[in-house]
Amino acid sequence: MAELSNAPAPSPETLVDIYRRMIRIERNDDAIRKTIRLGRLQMPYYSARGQEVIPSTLSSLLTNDDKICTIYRGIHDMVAKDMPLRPLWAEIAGRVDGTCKGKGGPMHLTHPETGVMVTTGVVGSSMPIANGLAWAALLDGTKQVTIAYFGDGASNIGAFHESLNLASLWKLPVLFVCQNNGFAEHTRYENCTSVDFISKRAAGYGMPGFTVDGNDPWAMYAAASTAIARAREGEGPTLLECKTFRFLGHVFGDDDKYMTKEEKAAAIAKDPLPAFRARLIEEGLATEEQLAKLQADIEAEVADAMEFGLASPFPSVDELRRDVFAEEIAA
Amino acid sequence: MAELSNAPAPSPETLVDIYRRMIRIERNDDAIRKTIRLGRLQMPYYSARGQEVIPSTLSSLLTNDDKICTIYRGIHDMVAKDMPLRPLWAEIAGRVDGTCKGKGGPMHLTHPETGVMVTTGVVGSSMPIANGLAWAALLDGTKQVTIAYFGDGASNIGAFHESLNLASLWKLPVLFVCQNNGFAEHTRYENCTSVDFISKRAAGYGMPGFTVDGNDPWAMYAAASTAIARAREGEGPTLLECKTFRFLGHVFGDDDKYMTKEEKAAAIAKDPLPAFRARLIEEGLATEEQLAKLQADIEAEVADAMEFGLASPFPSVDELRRDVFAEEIAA
Amino acid sequence: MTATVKMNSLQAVNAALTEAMEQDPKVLVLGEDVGDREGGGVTGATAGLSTRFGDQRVRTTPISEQAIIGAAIGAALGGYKPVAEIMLMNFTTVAMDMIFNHAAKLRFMSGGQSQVPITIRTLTGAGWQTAGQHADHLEGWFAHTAGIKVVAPSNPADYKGLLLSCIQDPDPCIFIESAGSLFTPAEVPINQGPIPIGKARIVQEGTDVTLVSWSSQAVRCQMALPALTEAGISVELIDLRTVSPWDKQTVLESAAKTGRVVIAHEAMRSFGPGAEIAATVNEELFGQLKAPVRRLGAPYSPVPFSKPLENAFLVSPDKVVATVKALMG
Amino acid sequence: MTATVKMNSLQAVNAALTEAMEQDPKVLVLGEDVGDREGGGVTGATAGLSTRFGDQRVRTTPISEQAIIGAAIGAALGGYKPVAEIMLMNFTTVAMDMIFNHAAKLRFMSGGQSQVPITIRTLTGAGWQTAGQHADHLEGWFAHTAGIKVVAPSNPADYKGLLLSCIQDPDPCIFIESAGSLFTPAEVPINQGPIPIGKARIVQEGTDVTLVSWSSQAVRCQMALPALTEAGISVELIDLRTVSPWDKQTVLESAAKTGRVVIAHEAMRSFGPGAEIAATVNEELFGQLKAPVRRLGAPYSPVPFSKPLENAFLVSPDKVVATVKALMG
Ligand SMILES: Cc1ncc(C[n+]2csc(CCOP(=O)(O)OP(=O)(O)O)c2C)c(N)n1
Ligand SMILES: Cc1ncc(C[n+]2csc(CCOP(=O)(O)OP(=O)(O)O)c2C)c(N)n1
Ligand SMILES: [Mg+2]
Ligand SMILES: [Mg+2]
Repeated sequence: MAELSNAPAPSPETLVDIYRRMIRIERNDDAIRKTIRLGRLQMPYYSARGQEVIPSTLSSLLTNDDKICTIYRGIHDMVAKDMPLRPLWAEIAGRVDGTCKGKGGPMHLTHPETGVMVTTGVVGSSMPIANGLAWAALLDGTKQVTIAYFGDGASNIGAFHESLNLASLWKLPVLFVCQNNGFAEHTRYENCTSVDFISKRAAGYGMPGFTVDGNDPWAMYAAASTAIARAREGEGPTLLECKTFRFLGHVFGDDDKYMTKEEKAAAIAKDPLPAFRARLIEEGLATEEQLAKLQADIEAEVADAMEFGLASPFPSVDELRRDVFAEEIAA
Repeated sequence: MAELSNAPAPSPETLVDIYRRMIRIERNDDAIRKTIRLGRLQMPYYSARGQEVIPSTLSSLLTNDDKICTIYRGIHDMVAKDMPLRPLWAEIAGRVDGTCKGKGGPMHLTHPETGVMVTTGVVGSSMPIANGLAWAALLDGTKQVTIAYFGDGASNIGAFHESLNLASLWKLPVLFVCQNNGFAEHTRYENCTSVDFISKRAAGYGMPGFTVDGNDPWAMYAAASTAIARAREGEGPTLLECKTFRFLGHVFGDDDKYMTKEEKAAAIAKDPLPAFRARLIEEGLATEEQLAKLQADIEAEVADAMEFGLASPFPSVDELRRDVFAEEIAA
Repeated sequence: MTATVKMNSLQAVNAALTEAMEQDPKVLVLGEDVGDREGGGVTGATAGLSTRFGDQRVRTTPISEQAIIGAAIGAALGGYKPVAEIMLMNFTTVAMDMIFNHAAKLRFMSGGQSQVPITIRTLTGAGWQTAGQHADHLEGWFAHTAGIKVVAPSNPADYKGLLLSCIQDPDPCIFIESAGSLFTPAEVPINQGPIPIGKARIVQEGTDVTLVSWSSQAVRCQMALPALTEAGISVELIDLRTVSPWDKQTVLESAAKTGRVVIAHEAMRSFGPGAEIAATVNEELFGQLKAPVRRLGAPYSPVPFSKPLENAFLVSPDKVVATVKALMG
Repeated sequence: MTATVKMNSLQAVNAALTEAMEQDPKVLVLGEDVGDREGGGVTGATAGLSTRFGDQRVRTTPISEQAIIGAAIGAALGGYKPVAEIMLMNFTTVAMDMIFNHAAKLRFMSGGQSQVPITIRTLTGAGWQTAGQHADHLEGWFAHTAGIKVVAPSNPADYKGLLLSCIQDPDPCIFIESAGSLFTPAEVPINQGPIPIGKARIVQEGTDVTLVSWSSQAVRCQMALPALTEAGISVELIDLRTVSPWDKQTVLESAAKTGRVVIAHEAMRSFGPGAEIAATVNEELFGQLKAPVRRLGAPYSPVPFSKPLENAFLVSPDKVVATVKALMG
C-alpha cells in the first residue's frame, strides 16, 4: 500500500456537495425500497445503503465529461454522478421514458450525458471496458478520467487482473475503485480473498494502491483527489480500496443469515450519513436549516421522479426489434 | 519477493540426475527438429531449447505420483518428468501407439503414469486444472504435489489470477512455475507485463514468490526444494519465476525478427547445458566418460523412439467416434 | 403405488446432491456461496450439504468461474466427481475456455486416458425481470460442443433423476436449472433414482401434432395442452429432457405418427437448438410430413427488462396454442 | 475491365486494415503481437500498420483477451472503431463474457444510447494439424447471439471488401479468417471497396442442386464443382459470406429453382449453423423440394491431430461430390 501525502483537503462547499450527493442517494434508495414494498416496482434491487460516501466524494471531483462504468449495485454511483432521477425511475419501472427505454432495467442503467457509460451485471466486467474509455480519452488528448467501480468479490475474477495490468502498461487515465463492503453475496471477504488488503495487489501491476476508510469523506477525498490528479496528469491508473458496509445485505429480501446480528448492528451504528451531517453542523460547515432545505429539495425531486417514472407508459413490443442493431430488424 | 534461506543443496547424484534429464531433453529436441526438417514429422513445434534446467531440477525432486500440467511448449517438462519417449514420438507423429493414439498431438501429450496430466494449448489454462489435481491430493491425504508450468506471457491472463487466489485460500499443494523466457510469442516481457518481477505478484495472494535464475541448477534446486517441501507439508502454494531464454524463437520456423541478433547470441553464449556439463566435470561431480556414456545411452533411446514412432501405424478413422465420450459414438 | 413426496425442483436438486454425496464419497460440490456458512447457497440448492458432508467436500469458492471449473476438472482427473455450480448460465461465458477447450475435450485429446466426470449446474431463464445478462438459454452452444452432455429438465422428479445421472456419468454434463421450472412443487417418488440421460419423456400421447420441448418451455407447453384439447387437437408432447445427445428415435417415431411437428424452446430461435431437430425431422421424414416443421423460440434480441417486453420475449402457452392451431389449418 | 492485383486473403486483410485506417482516423487496431516491433503480427496480417499509423492507434496487447475486447468496447463507446484481433477463434472463449454479455448487448440494454462498432478478427480452421484447441469453427455460437454480425469470407476480394464493411458497420462484427481460405492468391480489383454484409455471392449458377457454403468450406465446395459438372449435375454454388444475418432470399430463390439443397460447413454438423438454413428452407419451401435437404459438417468430435483423422474430420471435396450425387439419385 502506498502512502497518501500532500493530498488536498476538501473545501466547505465541496463537503456540502458531497453531503448533497449522499443524501440524494439515501433518499432515492429509501424511496425505491418503499416502492418495491408497495408492489409498485418489480425488480431485483441491490441497495448500496451505507456506501454513499465513496461515489459522492469521487463525483465531487468529476465533471459530466468524466466517465464511470459501474455494476448492478451501482445506482448510488449514478445518483452521485448526478444522473437525473426521472429517467432513472422510468427505467427501473421498465417504462419508455427510462434512460434505456425500459429495456435495460436497474442492472443496466446507462446515461452518457452524465458519463454513466456502462452498468454491468457481471462481476468484474466494468473494468475491461473502463480501460477502453480511458484509452479513447488518451487518444482524444483530453484530461477525462474514467472510473471503474466494482466490489471486493470482483477483485478475485480474471477481468480484474487483466484490466489492471493493461491500464498500468498503457498508463490509462482510469481509477479502479473497489467498494469493499466485506461480502461477496453471502461470502465473507476472508473466505474468498487471499490477501488482507486488496490494495496490496496494485504492486503486482506497478500501480499505486490505497486502502481508505470509504465511510470517511475526508479520507476518501484525499485518496480520490490524488488518484484523479494522477490520471489527469497522464501518470496512469490507481487502485483504491474503499472499506465500507452494505446495510441491507446482498439483494432486496436478503435474510442476512450469513452474518451476525452484532456485526450488522455495529456497522449500522457507524452509519456515515448522520455522522457526516452532525460533523458538518458541528464544525460550522453547514447549518441545520441549510441541510434540511437541501434534503427537502431532494425529497421533492425523488417524489417527482417516482411519480414520473411510474406514470410513464410501457414500451411497445416492437422495441424487441429496435436497438439490437443500429438498423431496426424487420418484423 | 521472498528470500530463500536454509534451502538444501543438491547431492552429486542429484546433480548428475538433473544433467541426465537436461541432456535427454536436448537430444530429444534436436532429434525432433531434425526429423521435421527431413519432412518426416509435420506438426507445430515449440522448442524449449535453453529452458532445460527448470523442469529437470524440479523433476529431480518429484516422483511419478506427483503431477504436472503443462503447455504447448512443454515437451521438455514431460521428458524431464521421465515420460517414455516411444509413445511420445508416436504421438507427435500422429500414430496409434502415441500416448494419445495420435489424437492429441504435440500440444496435448498426456501420460498419467508419469504424472503428465494435462498439456494445454491455451495460455494460462494449465493453472486452474493444476489446482484441482492438488485439491484431489489434499482430499486423498497424500503428500503429492502438482506443478503448473506456464510462460511469462501467461502471467497476464485472468486464469493466472484466479488460480493463485484459490490455491492460496485453499492451501493447495501446488507450484506455479513460470518459465520466464522474456517473450510471449513476439512480444517482449516489458511490453506486456506491468511489473518488473512476476514473483512480486505472489504478495497479492498472500503466497511466497521467488525469482530464480532458471538456468542455474543450484539456484533452481534451492527454490524448488523449498516450494515442494512447503507444498508437501500442507503449507500451500508457491510462485516460482524462473528466468531463462528460448533459443529457437516461438515456433519452429520463427524468423526472430522481433529480437536483436546480439541479445539472442548473448543468451545462447550462456547456454546452461555445456556450462553445467563443464562444471560437473570441473568440480569432480562426474567424469567425462560417465557423461559421454549417459549421452550415448540417451541418443540410443531417442533414436529408438523415433524409429518406433515413425513406424507405428496411423489410427483408423473410427477413432473420431471413440474417446469423445466413455461410450463409443454409433457410426 | 410408490410413495411420493412433494417438492419443487430446487428441493429436488438438493435431494439429488445429498443422495449422491451420501452414496459416493468421491462426489464433491463447489461454487460461490454453496456452503452453510454462506447460508447454504443463494437459492438454497446446496443448503445443508457442508454441514452434513464437511467443508472439504463442499467448498465455497471466490467469484472465479475459471478457477471453479478448473478445480472441478483437475479434481475429476484426480478421481473425484465434482459438481460445480456456475451461479447463472450467462456466467459460463467467463469459464468457457475451461468448459469448451478443456472439460469437453480432454478425454478425446488424451486418447481416452483422461476422464472428466464433472457436472456443471447452472441457473437461467427469463420471467423474473433480471434482464439482459442473467437469463440466456445457451444449451444450443453446449449442444454444438463435442464431448459434453446437455441436460435440461422441467419438473422435480426429472430434476432429481437426471442430476443423479449427470453426477454418475463418466463424462462432463451441463445441468440447466431454468427459472420457469424451479418453483412449482410436484410429487416425486421417494426412491426416485437416476433417469437415463438421452431419453425423452412423452408427457402426453397424441396423434395430430408432435410438440417437442424441454426445460421451462416444456412447462409452458404443458400449460398449452388444455386449450389444444379443447380445440379438438390431439397433441403428443415430448419433453426432451436431454438436449445433447437428444432422443432422435422418440421424436422421429412420434413425428412419423403425427406428421406434424412443432419445436419450442426458450432459447433464441435463430440458429437455436430447435433447428437441429427440425432439420433432422425433415431429413429423416422427407415426404412423410403433413405440414412444415415449426420452430418457436425467443426473438433475435437480448433478454429485455420491461415486463411487457419480457412477456413478448418468452414463448407463451398462447403462442404455442396459436402455432399448433395454425399448423392444423 | 478493372485493374486487379494478385494477393492472398491475409494480404487482403492487411490491405483492408491499411485502407480503413487511412480513411478514418477513428479506426484502431489492437491485439497480441500486432505491432511492427513484434514483427507485424504472427501471420503478418497487421504488418506495417504501426509503422504507418503509429503505436497509439496500433497497440500490441498482453495475452489478455478479456482486456482486449473490453478495451475495444470502451474505445468504441468513446467514439472509436477498434479492430481487435483474437489470435485464434478458440481463444474467443476466454473473452466470451465481453463478447456475448457486453459487445453484443450494450446497444439494446442501453436503449440505443451505446453503440459498439468493433470488429473482432479471428483465425481458425483445421487442416494444419493444430489439433483440438486451435481450429474450431464457432460461427454457430455467434450466429445464435443477438447483436453481433458474423462474417466468414472465402477468397481475397471478399476478405477485403467484407472487412472494410465490418469496420464501418455501426455494430459489432466477428470476422472469421479460416486457414483453408487464407493462402491461395487471387485477383482482387485494386479499388475493391466494401462488400455489403448479409449478401451472398452466387459462385456458379446451376439448376439441379443448390450448394450453400462459406469460409474455407466454400473453397472445398468449389473444388468439388468440376467433378459434378463432369457427372452432368448443374450445381448452383452459393457462398453465403455472412452467416448472420444470412441471405435468406438468395438461398430460398435458388432452392425454389433447383428443388435440392446441400449445406456444407467446416463447423460441427450437430446443432451447427447449417441446421438453421436447412430448417428454414424446409419451412419456407415445404412440399416444393425434390429431395431432403442435406447437411455436411464435421463429425461430433474435437478436432483431431493425426493427419488421416484430420482429413476425415474435414468435409472434403469428395464428400461434397458424393453427397450431391447421392441426392440426385
Ligand atoms: C461472473 C459472475 N459471477 C457471479 C455473479 C453472481 N453475483 C452477483 S453479485 C455477486 C457478489 C459480488 O460481490 P462484490 O464484488 O463484493 O460486490 P457487492 O455485491 O458486494 O457490491 C455475485 C457472486 C455475477 N454477477 N457474475
Ligand atoms: C488464451 C490464448 N491467447 C493467445 C494464444 C496464442 N499464443 C500461443 S503461445 C503465446 C505466447 C505465450 O507466451 P508465454 O506465456 O511467455 O510462453 P512461451 O511461449 O514463451 O513459453 C500466445 C500468445 C493462446 N495460445 N492462448
Ligand atoms: Mg462486496
Ligand atoms: Mg515466454
